[in-house]
Amino acid sequence: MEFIEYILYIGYLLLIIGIFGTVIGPKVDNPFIRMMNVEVLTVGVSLIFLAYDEALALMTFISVNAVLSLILVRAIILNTEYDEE
Amino acid sequence: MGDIAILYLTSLIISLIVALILKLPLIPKEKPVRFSFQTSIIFPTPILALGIEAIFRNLFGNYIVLAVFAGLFGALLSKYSDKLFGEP
Amino acid sequence: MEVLPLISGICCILGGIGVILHTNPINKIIMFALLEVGMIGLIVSSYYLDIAIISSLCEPICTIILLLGYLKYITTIKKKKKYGRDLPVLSK
Amino acid sequence: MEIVEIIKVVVAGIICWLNFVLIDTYFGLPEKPGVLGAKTIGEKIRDIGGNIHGGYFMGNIVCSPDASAGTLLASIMSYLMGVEGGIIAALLVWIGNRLCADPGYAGTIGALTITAIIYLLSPIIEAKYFIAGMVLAIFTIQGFEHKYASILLGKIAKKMNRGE
Amino acid sequence: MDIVEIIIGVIALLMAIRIFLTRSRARKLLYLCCLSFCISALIALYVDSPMGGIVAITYFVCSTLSSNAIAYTIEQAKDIE
Repeated sequence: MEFIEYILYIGYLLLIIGIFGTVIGPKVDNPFIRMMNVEVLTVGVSLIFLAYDEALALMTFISVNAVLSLILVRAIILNTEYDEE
Repeated sequence: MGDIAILYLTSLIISLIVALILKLPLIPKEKPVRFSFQTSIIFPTPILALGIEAIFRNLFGNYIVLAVFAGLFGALLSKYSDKLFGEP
Repeated sequence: MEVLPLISGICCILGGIGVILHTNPINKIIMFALLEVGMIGLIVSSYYLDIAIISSLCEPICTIILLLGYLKYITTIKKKKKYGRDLPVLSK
Repeated sequence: MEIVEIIKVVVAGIICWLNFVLIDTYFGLPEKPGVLGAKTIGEKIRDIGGNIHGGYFMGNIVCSPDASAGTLLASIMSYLMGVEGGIIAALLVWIGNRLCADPGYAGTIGALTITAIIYLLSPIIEAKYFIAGMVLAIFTIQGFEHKYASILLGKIAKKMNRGE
Repeated sequence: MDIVEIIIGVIALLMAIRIFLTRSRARKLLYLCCLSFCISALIALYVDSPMGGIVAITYFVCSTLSSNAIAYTIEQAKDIE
């Protein structure tokens, strides 16, 4: 097996695991656990970017990913506080 | 070989002189020395000056002016490290 | 094949399965750190060194955001239960 | 031919183990938990039947780069660049120590001593074997068996007057 | 393949399996620290250039910072529950 195909297959495997885990994973009705399962998908997508030699897209995607998790966590906490009333 | 040793000695002596001018203490005042956060002349200042000089020499080349600046930066970093990394 | 891509691939697959199967959020975050270890190893093994530095600088930021969010979330859940218990006392 | 290399790795591992355990114990890691996370790991080690001072030692290694990290990084840089790499590693380990709220005496002194040892022993044992030796040394403390390792570290700490 | 890389690789493989199987939260951090040592050594042996040393140092310091935050949160979450 070539080295590029090795990275590409690992990326596809992580995508499949992440999709099934996000939809029908264990205890997925808690929104915090469901948000944390999405993080597997981002690693799979960045490995596929790596296999196709998209260096600039990979760097931008990793940097934006930290900001994206901040917005999602803030949204979950606000949603929980609005459910009180 | 002797040329490189002169560069390291220059940065070491310059850093000690600048640290004396900035009034750093000789050893930390608090009594168990191994738990105190206060910087002094003996502990971090020579190591910082030698490390910055090693980075400069590998990046730019053998110049005597860079050794002087390495000593200056080492003493300044040792003096203001509390403001840079935060008080514990 | 060299040693570094082999170890990194095994870390990626084990971390990906572990994030899904564990249910405690702190266990999930430890497994997420294992997943990031595999990703950095695969990036280094194809000689993109600058992206490896950016990636290893962004990893603790993402972890700290998730941990602070978990603490805030669990505090909100506890406060809501206490408020629900106090409500009949107020109505009386 | 491979027997000679394995013997070199084991000898380098023993040198690295003595270096970082003695320096870390002298600068007071088993005495008290430096940050809040080290206290949790120490109490967990005590709950499974180990010694609490050895548990504080393990927790302080996890929570901030101490002499163990200094030994590994200085041997890496001195394998790549020579003697100057050890000094650069000492500078960067000091910055990492201050980011983790630690005074930073143990890390820099450990890095400088292992650089001197590698320079003195370089005709016999090359710097490449010290990297594998350091990984082997950290495996016997953090990865193999936590209970007996913490009891051994507690005895060393008691003999050197640090803790109890 | 070199004998040095094989020794480090075997230790890293053992640690990755023991992280997956251990149930305690605090003991997973100790194994994660040992795995971080192994990966940092493998990076420096694979790249063989001064830039590889800088990558290894940056990765190790940031990994330590991350595990420090996790251990702090375990203590805080124990108080709240």
